[in-house]
Amino acid sequence: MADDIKKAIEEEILIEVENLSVDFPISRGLAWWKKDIVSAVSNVSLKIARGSCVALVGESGCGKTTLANTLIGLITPTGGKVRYKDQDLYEVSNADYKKIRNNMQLIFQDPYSSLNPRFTIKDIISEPFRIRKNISELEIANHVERLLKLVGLSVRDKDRHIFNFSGGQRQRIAIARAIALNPEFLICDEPVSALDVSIHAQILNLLLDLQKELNLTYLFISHNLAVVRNISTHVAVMYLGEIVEYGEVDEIFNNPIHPYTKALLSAVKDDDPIILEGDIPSPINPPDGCRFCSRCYLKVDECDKDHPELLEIETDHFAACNLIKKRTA
Amino acid sequence: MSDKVLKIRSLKVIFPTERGIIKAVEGIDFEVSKGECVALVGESGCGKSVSSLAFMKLLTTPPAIIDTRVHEFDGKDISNYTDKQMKEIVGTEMTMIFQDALSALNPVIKVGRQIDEIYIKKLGYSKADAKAASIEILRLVGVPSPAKRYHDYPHQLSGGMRQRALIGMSFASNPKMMIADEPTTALDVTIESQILKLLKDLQRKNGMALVLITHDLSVVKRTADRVYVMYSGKIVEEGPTDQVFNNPRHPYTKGLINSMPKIGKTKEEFTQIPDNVPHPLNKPEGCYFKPRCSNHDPEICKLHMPAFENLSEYRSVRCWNPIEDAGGE
Amino acid sequence: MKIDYVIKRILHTVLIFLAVITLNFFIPRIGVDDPAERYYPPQLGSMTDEEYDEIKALTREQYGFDKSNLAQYAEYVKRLFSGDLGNSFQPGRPKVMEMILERLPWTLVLSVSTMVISAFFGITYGTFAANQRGRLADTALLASSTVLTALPSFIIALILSMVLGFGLGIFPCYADSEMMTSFDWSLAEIGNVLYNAALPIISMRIGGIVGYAVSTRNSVIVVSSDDYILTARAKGLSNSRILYSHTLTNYLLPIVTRFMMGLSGLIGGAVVIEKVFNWNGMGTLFINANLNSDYPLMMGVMLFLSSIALLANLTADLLYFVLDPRVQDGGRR
Amino acid sequence: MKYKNNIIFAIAKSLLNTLITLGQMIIKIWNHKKGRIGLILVVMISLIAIFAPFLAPYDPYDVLQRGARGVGPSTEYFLGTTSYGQDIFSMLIYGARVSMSICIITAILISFTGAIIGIAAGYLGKLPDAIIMRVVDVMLVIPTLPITIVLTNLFGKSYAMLIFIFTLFGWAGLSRVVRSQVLTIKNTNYVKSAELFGGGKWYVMTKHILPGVSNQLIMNTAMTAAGVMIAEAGLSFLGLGNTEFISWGKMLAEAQSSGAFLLGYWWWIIAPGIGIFASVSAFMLIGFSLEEIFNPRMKSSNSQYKVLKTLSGTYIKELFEQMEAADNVGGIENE
Repeated sequence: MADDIKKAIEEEILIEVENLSVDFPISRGLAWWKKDIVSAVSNVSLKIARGSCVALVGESGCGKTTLANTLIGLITPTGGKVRYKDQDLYEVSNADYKKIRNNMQLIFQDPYSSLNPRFTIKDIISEPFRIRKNISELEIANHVERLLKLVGLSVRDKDRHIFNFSGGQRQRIAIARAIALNPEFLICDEPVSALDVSIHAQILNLLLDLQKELNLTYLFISHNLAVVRNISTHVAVMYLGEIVEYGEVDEIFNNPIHPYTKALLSAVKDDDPIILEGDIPSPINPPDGCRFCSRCYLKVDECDKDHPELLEIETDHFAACNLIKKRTA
Repeated sequence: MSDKVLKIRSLKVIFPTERGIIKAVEGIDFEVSKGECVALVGESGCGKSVSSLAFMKLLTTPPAIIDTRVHEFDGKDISNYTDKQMKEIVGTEMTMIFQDALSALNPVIKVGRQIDEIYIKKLGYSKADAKAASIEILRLVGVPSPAKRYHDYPHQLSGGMRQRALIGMSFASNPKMMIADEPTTALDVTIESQILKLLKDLQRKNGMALVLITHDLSVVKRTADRVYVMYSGKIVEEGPTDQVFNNPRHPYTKGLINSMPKIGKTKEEFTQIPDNVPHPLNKPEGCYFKPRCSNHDPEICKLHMPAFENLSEYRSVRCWNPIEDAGGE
Repeated sequence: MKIDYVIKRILHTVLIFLAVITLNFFIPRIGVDDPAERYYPPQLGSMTDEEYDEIKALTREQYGFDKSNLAQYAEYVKRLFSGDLGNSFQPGRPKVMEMILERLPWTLVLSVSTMVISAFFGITYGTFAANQRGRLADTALLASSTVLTALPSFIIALILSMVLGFGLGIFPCYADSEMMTSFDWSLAEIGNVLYNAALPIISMRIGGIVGYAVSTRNSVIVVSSDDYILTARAKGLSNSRILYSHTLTNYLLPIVTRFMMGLSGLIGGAVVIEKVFNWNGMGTLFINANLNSDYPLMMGVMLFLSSIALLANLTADLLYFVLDPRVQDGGRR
Repeated sequence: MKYKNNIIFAIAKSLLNTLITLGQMIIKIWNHKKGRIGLILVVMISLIAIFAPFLAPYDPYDVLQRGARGVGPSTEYFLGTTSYGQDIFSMLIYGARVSMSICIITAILISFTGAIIGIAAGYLGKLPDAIIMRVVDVMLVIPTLPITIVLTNLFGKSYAMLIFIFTLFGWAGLSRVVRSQVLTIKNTNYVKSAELFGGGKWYVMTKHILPGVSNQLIMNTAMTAAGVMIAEAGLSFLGLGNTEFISWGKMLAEAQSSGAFLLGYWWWIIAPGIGIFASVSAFMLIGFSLEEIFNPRMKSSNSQYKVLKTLSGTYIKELFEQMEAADNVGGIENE
């Protein structure tokens, strides 16, 4: 498995994110000239190889969903580049952009709000065809049947309204819609966190199967490290808009470097986990130094001032921490 | 066993609706000893929240209709207690906290005042004393600068702080039993660890009985001494936490444990429980878990609901065909 | 942040007020070449054309119609801010503002007392019905609400005046017009006013009480299913404590808005009821102005009513601001 | 050629779809107890209005009907006559024409304008939204009945003018409601998803937003019809409505001005009162039933209480016993 991945990485980088930043200015009441800056995503760089699954892990407000929405074009970044197969997403012509966008899709977290309650299953799954392609009703029907089978739903249900379906079934429908136009790259934004525990495995397995069958590339967003263990090839840990650690999945799980990653891991692994003090700080006007320093249990004085860079600590294993820098230096 | 704080036999709750009678809880037995932490685990809709409200006699009747054989709290039979009698115990001797602290706290009353209510109305403090006590309890549950936070409204606190305030409120009277309904579901992973630790500390220090209602097995594993597994309105397995986790006897418990993503070892596939939770109006004949069970007997499982049998002194399971004892108890 | 909200609301109100003023000024001038045309008093039968032309010329001058529209507008706005709504076409050119203020108390007697009565009884009964959910008090409310909201208040007024007034003779069918002119604050007079106002108040407010009761009932039911009420119950607080300190604080919020909105609507809506009972309030003033095409007076009343509505809205917003801490922090509204 | 056919086909299809939805809606209202009463009433009153010349026994405009003035209800004059000798039953039937047509036409017009403006404000956002919402704020502040009176005084009281004025001051409230609904729908993930597939503004508007607000619109049409009925009656009652035709409000006005209850002609007041009440409540019943159909949450929690009443104590007891028995069966057999 691991060798396969390495090969894939050498073969082709599908998505390349370079120094991407997303800031939202928010005005402070009447004083519109004074703006606070919410730094939702800050200086993120990421490479996603064809056929891999990169997991983006972090707590709420860390910017992972903003990053996903930026990649897919729902949000315009304030800085940086996104390349899709060497084409810059923000510089290509409109026609090319449409083509690229055809190849990217998003699965939303909550299957209750991502499907129009007035639609039947068939309406939902055929929506991409109706928008994008000029094809006959018969073909659409065929596609719908094929997709329903692919995600493990009964073709008989296609004319039923979605309120008849459970969360797990809804998420399958959402997945069917997302893969309708054969995208190459799929962003899964917390696809299981709104579902029952016993359904998690079903959906994750479905995603794994589809990846193999359709040669998909995933960006898998989750707040829980445990969920991404079996599905991802790489893990990027985000904290307050920044990637603090990045590496192959085994490497991250067996040899975490950043104190935040360690805490996250121990929260799901250990019976007596590392407990981080305090709350996640607000991303409004973040501190100059290390963004994690307010909660870090290994904090030293310089963390307040020195902003750590994401450095390659070992081969293909990156981390951003002042302590590690010191150790390696 | 006289140290039972709560003892319930054959609790049944139904909700009549236009489309039929929803049997939310179908005769569960439940008990908690002094200083014990018991978890009630199950997926959404299995009746665990309804049960927990019924434990405290907080369900509104109508619409709910409740029936119990035995309902004892702290040695007293409270099954026939009037509303007024219950009000003397509820909030002081037995308390409860809820999942979403933002909606569980009154949005237009200051957090401190809401805690004051317990002291003034239930414990007979004067206003000034109550304020001092509330600030003290906020400090105890780890709210930083409690005197300041006392004057905040719920929406001004962070998620973790709100949950702490809620815990403080239900801990103010030093209760004999606290029921925590999904106390960490709405929280981030690292905050979850903090809150669980806080609950555990409070429980240990004061010999309080803690009933944890949750769907998250990792929470149970870390916190509970004993666990009840609930499925579709019935308890299907009961036992000490480590025994249940190491040696599950009911196929549903095993399925749940297996579908928990594992951190330690790499696996290709997630073990999944097929199908969905049965609809409460349309429960299958015989054993409710039968349609999802890989190990069912086509004859007996289809016809009869199995009894809740004692396997050993501490273990019970509701299954015709329990999983082999793996030993190691 | 907090004061920002208040300033914003006030600026917003001022903006709308300016728009209302402008509309008010231009509406009578729509569709006529000479803006003054509409403002001429009607030609009376006994008048010769020459006399009428003279009056027209006089009016032109008196009311400043010889100036350009813009100049008139500037004048109009300037006068407004000194509390002057212009002069009526009635003989003697009485000040519109004075005419309104003279009638205002009589309208307020009706509308404010009905507002208070309906809010009080409506909220009380609505709360009661919500607690009696599904039982007689509740079903009776819901059933009567369909009937009473479908019955316009003036029909209720006619029926009441027929049955209680004419038929049984308990209350007067028409208001005592003498009472309005010779009111002197004596106890007997106040009693007389109440006696005369009884039927108008009842007919205006039967529907209102039901309306309040239903909306109170619904919001109590919604609030009762909120999680914090469950928390309050889990704290073992007494039912009355839960009702007053937890339910009430939250369900009063939407009702505050309803109350303020209702106040402005009522004064306008009183027009019809005043006509039924010959009540000498602003409604009657307005109707008579309309019959005489007394535009200055009509537009004055309009502006007055709009301003009350605007003020009521502003008050509702500010009350919300005081009552709901989430609004103070720029949260949801 | 083929392309043209496609367009015709598409229009026909969407028309058919609208008709089907409308039909389904009517079936839903029919299946609802309150709704059915409202529907029957509206259809009945409309039929009476349409066939008024065939139904009315006398000419309602005919003063001094055979010299019978102020006659009470009798076999000859079903609902009596006015003090001028007009037959009230015939007046009631003819009055339905004005009252019903004004309120139905106005309600539809208000719903259309309110919907279009509300959707435009909500979906376009930014400057158009800001401008529209300020206009709405102004509209809502101006008191409706007085401004209607002023405008009829200025521009006449013709039938069309009344409808125009009612529409002009009726759309604002609706468009505010529609706008907030559009904002909710616009931010849902299913709209985001459609946009991700390249669905344009037009697509999102027609496939997601319009169907999303249509329930509100239909409900609103019914409620507005009721409101316009009351407003029109009030206006006519003040003697400020259309003067050419008989309407229910005008009947009341005449009754009052000629002192009907001083003369004891109660039928003169009751008859048009019932006419107004019946049609207002008919529209309201339809509105209420639609509200319950569209927001089943409020209804279902209420119906629980109804169900509860039908359940007998013994049945519940048996049910609980069954549960316990089912629990024990397995155990016994197992031993």
